[in-house]
Amino acid sequence: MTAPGTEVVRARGISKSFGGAVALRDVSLDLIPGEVHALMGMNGAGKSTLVRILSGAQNADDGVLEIGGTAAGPMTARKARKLGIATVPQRRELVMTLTVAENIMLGDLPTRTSLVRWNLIGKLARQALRDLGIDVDVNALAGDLTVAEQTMVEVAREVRRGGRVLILDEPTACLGAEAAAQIHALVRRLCESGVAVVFISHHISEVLALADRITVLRDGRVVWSGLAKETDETDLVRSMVGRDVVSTRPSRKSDKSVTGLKIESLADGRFIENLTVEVRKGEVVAVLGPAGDAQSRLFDLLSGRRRPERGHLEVAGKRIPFGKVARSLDSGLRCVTGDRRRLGLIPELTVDENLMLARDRLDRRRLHRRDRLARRAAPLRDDYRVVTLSPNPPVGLLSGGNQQKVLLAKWLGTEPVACLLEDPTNGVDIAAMADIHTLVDALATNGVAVLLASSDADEVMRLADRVVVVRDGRAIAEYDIDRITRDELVAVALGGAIS
Amino acid sequence: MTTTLTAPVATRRRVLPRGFAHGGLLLVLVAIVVFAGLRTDSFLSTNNLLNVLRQVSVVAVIAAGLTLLMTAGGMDFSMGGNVAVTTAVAAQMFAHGQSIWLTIVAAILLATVIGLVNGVVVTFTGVAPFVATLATATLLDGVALLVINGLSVSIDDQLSPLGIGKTFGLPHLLIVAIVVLAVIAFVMRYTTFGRDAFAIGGNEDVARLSGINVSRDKLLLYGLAGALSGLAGIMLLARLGASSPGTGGLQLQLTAVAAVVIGGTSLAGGKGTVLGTVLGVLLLGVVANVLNLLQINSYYQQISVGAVLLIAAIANLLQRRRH
Amino acid sequence: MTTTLTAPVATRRRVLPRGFAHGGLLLVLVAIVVFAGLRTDSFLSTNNLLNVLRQVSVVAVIAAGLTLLMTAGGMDFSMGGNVAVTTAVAAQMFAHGQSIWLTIVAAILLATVIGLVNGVVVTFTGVAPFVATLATATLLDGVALLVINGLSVSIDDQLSPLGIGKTFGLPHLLIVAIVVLAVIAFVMRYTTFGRDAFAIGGNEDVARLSGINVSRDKLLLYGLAGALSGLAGIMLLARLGASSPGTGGLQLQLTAVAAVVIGGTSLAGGKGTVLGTVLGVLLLGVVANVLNLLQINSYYQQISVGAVLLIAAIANLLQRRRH
Amino acid sequence: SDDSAAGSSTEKKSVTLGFVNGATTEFHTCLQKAIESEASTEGAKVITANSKQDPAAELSNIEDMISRNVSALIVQTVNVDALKNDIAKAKSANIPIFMTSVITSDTTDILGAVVVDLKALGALDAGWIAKDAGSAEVEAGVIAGAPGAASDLMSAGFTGALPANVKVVANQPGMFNRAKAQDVAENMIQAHPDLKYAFVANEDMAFGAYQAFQAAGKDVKIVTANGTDAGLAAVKDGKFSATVANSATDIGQLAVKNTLTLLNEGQADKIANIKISLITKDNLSEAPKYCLA
Ligand SMILES: Nc1ncnc2c1ncn2[C@@H]1O[C@H](COP(=O)(O)OP(=O)(O)OP(=O)(O)O)[C@@H](O)[C@H]1O
Ligand SMILES: Nc1ncnc2c1ncn2[C@@H]1O[C@H](COP(=O)(O)OP(=O)(O)OP(=O)(O)O)[C@@H](O)[C@H]1O
Ligand SMILES: [Mg+2]
Ligand SMILES: [Mg+2]
Repeated sequence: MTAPGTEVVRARGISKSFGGAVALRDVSLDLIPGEVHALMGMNGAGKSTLVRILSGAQNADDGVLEIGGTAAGPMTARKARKLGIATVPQRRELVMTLTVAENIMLGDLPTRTSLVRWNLIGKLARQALRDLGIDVDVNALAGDLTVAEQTMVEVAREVRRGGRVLILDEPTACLGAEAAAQIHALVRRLCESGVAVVFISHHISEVLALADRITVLRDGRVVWSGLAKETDETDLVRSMVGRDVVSTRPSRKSDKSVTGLKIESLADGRFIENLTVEVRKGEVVAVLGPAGDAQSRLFDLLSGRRRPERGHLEVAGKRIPFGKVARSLDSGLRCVTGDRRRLGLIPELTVDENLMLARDRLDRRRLHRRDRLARRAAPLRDDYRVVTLSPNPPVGLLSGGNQQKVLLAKWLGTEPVACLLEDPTNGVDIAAMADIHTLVDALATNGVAVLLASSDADEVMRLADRVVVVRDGRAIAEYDIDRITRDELVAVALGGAIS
Repeated sequence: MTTTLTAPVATRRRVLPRGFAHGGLLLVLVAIVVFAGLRTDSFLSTNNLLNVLRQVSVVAVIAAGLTLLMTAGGMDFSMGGNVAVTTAVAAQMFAHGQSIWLTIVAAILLATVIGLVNGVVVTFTGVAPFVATLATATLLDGVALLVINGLSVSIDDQLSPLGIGKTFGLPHLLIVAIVVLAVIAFVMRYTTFGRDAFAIGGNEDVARLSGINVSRDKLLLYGLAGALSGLAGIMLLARLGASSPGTGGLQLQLTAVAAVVIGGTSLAGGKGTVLGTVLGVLLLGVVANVLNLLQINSYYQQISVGAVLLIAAIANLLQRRRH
Repeated sequence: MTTTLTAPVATRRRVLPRGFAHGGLLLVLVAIVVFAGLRTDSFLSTNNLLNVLRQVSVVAVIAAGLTLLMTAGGMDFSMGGNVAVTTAVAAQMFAHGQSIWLTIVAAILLATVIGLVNGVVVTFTGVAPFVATLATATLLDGVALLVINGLSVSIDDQLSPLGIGKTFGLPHLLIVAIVVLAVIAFVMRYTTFGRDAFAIGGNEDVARLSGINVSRDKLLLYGLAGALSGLAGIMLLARLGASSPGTGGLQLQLTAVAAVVIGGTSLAGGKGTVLGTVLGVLLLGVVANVLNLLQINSYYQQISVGAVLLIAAIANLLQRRRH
Repeated sequence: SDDSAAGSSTEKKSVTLGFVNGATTEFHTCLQKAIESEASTEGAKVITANSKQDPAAELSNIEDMISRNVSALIVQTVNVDALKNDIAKAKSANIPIFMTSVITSDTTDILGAVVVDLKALGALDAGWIAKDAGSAEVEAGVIAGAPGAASDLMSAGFTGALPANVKVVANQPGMFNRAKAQDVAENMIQAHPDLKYAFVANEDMAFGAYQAFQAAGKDVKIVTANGTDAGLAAVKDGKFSATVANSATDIGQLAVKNTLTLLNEGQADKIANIKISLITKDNLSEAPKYCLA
């Protein structure tokens, strides 16, 4: 191992452009064993691109990488792995058709006389998960897990493989408080054992609490780099965004007497047992519970993707049958998924087409004209500040945060009567988060009933009027937001009792 | 194995003029045309070129339907079988003295129904399209033989205006094919239905959740593929003047599939252009023609077709990758 | 079009005994066997059953290789063509007085090289496997014709120990097929290479990032598919005693593909079992045999095969869905 | 069930013949019709199977027939040499094999055969052209079938029998497929606009070729083979100049007759040559029936 204090990775002058558009220019980065090095920056700033270059998933156009004191030359994924660089990319990368156990052991299956040892695979995988305090069935198929569970599995896999550098690209973006806390603890533990950790997150408080060193990127350039203790929230925001960002809770005064969305005795036989929630028009209600509880399963049922065993659904006083997407949409109910890659966007279609995908279908447009489409989509792009390098690329090429903005714009631009928002700011930067919060405020002010299924306590405090606490698939308590503190909220989310 | 949407490719493609995506294919096609033009005078004669175009018309119509269907992530391996059944039924109807229009309408209706049956199976049972339509292809080939009872059924010259007629020097078959290709290209580019096909092929779940009636669209797409098979069947019948064992069927199907995939339409759905398909169809037609004109030994003909297909596929990809 | 793995299905499946995934297929197979046993005495005779098993041996060997390859997200549409070339070359070598062992080794080596060429094209140019191997299939069919010069080339009884020999009452061809199937099943479940194939088929990028040498594995898989085509070619030659136009080729390929996909191996990769393939192969073999024994008119035979395939595919899916 | 009859092949009344057909073209269809009708006239049962041009399927079909214990097998083979194995197999099961159209080089183990001399067939067509062309220097084209023995024999017979003044300028495969043959003819006439004669390996393809030559506005004289009703009508109309009748019906009927006779150890030619004759406008009435209704 490298002696403490000397860099295990030195990157110098890294530049990368995609077809003429520059994603990184002249970036340098040092990783020191035992340190958490946070990368911060707005969506599209180039964080993921930088770590993809470090992990050999992409090649830089220019620059040198020195690993463990020797020049690394052109990197490949295999080489990075050999050199001890483990990466959890931003996009969940599991083999969805294999079990959790096999995914954890992928590329490193234990064998005896070249035969795969199935029992040992299960045991090692279970061990890897247990070490991180994760409760996931190792025999489940990876494709059946929630995004949060997939993240945890992936972290467990990389940690198990070990190495001297661990790169975590937004590991906590869609995790609940409990899971995030597990990740934090893990990062600290690894640091103590001399691993250099790269940590990417848009949560400033999280970064300030965890990181030793911070590098801020803007438009592909390093704009600030230094020790975490030398900076504070305001400075960080300024260097990332170039201005101050304030997001305060406005007082939304609207008539909240009419019921906008009513879920009654909902049960899906697995995760949800007899859930009843009522959201009035102009109200934002958050469903809160430990990660993996009912809130992450509501999307399937409300959107019509899957039929529950029992229950009623009413939108603005009208009964909506389950399992029928068209009926659900006609009623004005909009469900925004937390899984934008699988259920949200079509990566091959352009940004404009994705933006107008639902809207144009609801308007029953028969013809498709690119110029008009662009004109219709332009206001949405502006409102949601979707940033693209080229005019109208396939949406799959956008940075994660920008994809999320496209997803929200796609649905919230369709005049909802009621909506379900699942982790609406998943992976977006703080400026965009503030924008999105303002947009949700505007929705509520305009009389939309908003059901929020977020795993982020700050977001719940910022947006919700009321919190419904679910445990084991049932609503067990309900609080007005001014009756509960952030800490109590986190305690509830962690599954603890409440005074 | 899974091919990833490699980013740089797609970004550049927008910047380049359209059609450039098929540069490799175009290059191979032009190379063959130049080579043939130099080696034999007859190749570039108007007559011969019109022949080639008429010869590929039937395949073009099938390939057009297949392009749209495959873009939506579907597959119909039974279009050749459908053609066989349609020609057989139409020939028998003519033989039994039915009128031309009744026969044409009935045949295309039948073909549409066959397509819809495929659609129902694929949409409502979830059997993979390739599997379901491979099964119906086998079945339809049998039905076609049964209908003509294993014998040639001639229709005399009842359809010869379509089969050999020309307007302004253009064979009618070619005109039909051009119209079909143009309509499909228009649908794919300028209608919501066409864009829905891309969406469904790109991610069926997202399409459904976005309010696209995926089941209905799929049925329509399979129905359309069926209808176009029917039309192709009538065209083939008009061209041949008879339905005999071996008309249409798997060979025709494979030619159409080859043309479509060479043209860059993805088997996994979400990507496809009529222009690519047209180039694919032309490539296959021109190669067959050139091999005949150059009087190549029949064993080498198959080898040459295979080799050209391979080269075209590789050239098309390498060319795209360079950007 | 993309089908989603809905959660309840998959989680539950783990609980059921393995092999149950193919309940629908098994049901159709058993139904046919029972029906045939009741309708004709000769079906259940040992001789007839051994006949069926010997008849499907060649297809089984090809299907075994294809199962592994398709599980890894690959496709080799040229295995039938490879068989044709192998039988042709081996027959010519016998005709020129080469020794048995030299011939067998040379033929299998040649087939492996052909497979590797497919592998190189697919791995290093990024052409979709179906497209690339469809092209080589056309090419190889031509090469086979060329090698035997369009004539039958007889090998007399040089390979008859393999072709008609038996040990303990079991035909040697069947024994070879069983060994191949068992080895592939074993590889798929108990070796790193086999598990890597699942990973590559499930998500090639992840597999690569996990340190699996994807390119090498793909080459090996295509090479293996080639080698098994070669073996199948030798078996077919032993069985037929001659190589002639039409031996192997597209028909054989389609039968093998049908068997594999009916057996539940996904065209998109990531899923596949040898057990399913075995059931698929048996189903096709039994149906062909039963249709002969029941003296069904040949047109109806094709129709019946298509219908049974369709029913089996649907039954297999419905049965899985119920759980 | 119907198998019990097959079990006792010794009794003359309950003779069951197995017929393994080679493909599903018109020739094969007519052959099968003839065999079925002749057998029913003779009071024998026929069970049939089709190999669809696949040698492996042919072997399977023969194995299936053997396990049904037929009295004799009539085989319209896909692959002559592969039959050696089949014959050996059938022999060990005491089931004699009778062949149609072509034969193995070694005929000791077969019951008998009805064959068509394909070379002579080609030569008959060539003879008509030789006469028609006189001493003029002319060009001829060949549209063959699928690459393989049958097609090669025909075109070799044709080419070999042509006089020196008739030059074969093109020889391309039509795959026994009308659509393909039409394409080939269209292309051929472009490459060789002076083509005077075309030999087309069967009438189905010949119709395709006729369409192609018509469309190109060329008067190419077509000679072909089969003698189907449609073909004879075309000869009458002048679409075809000549055709060689090789009646599928004759082959089928003679095959059944000879099989039954030889089974009962009666007197018949072991290898019977079917009569083939050149049919032109002048002798249309001499053509045998090609296909039973
Ligand atoms: N493969 C690619 N092709 C084209 N452009 C790309 C590609 N990958 C990234 N980009 C562009 O490069 C820029 C940097 O993207 P990157 O993913 O590194 O941002 P990020 O800082 O990780 O953002 P986020 O916080 O949203 O994840 C973005 O504008 C993105 O659209
Ligand atoms: N399947 C998923 N569903 C929902 N959120 C996801 C999923 N996978 C990842 N995320 C989260 O979404 C954000 C961005 O992921 P996504 O895959 O869209 O990023 P990307 O920018 O395209 O990837 P990259 O930056 O590697 O190019 C991250 O915060 C990540 O945690
Ligand atoms: Mg990122
Ligand atoms: Mg990103």
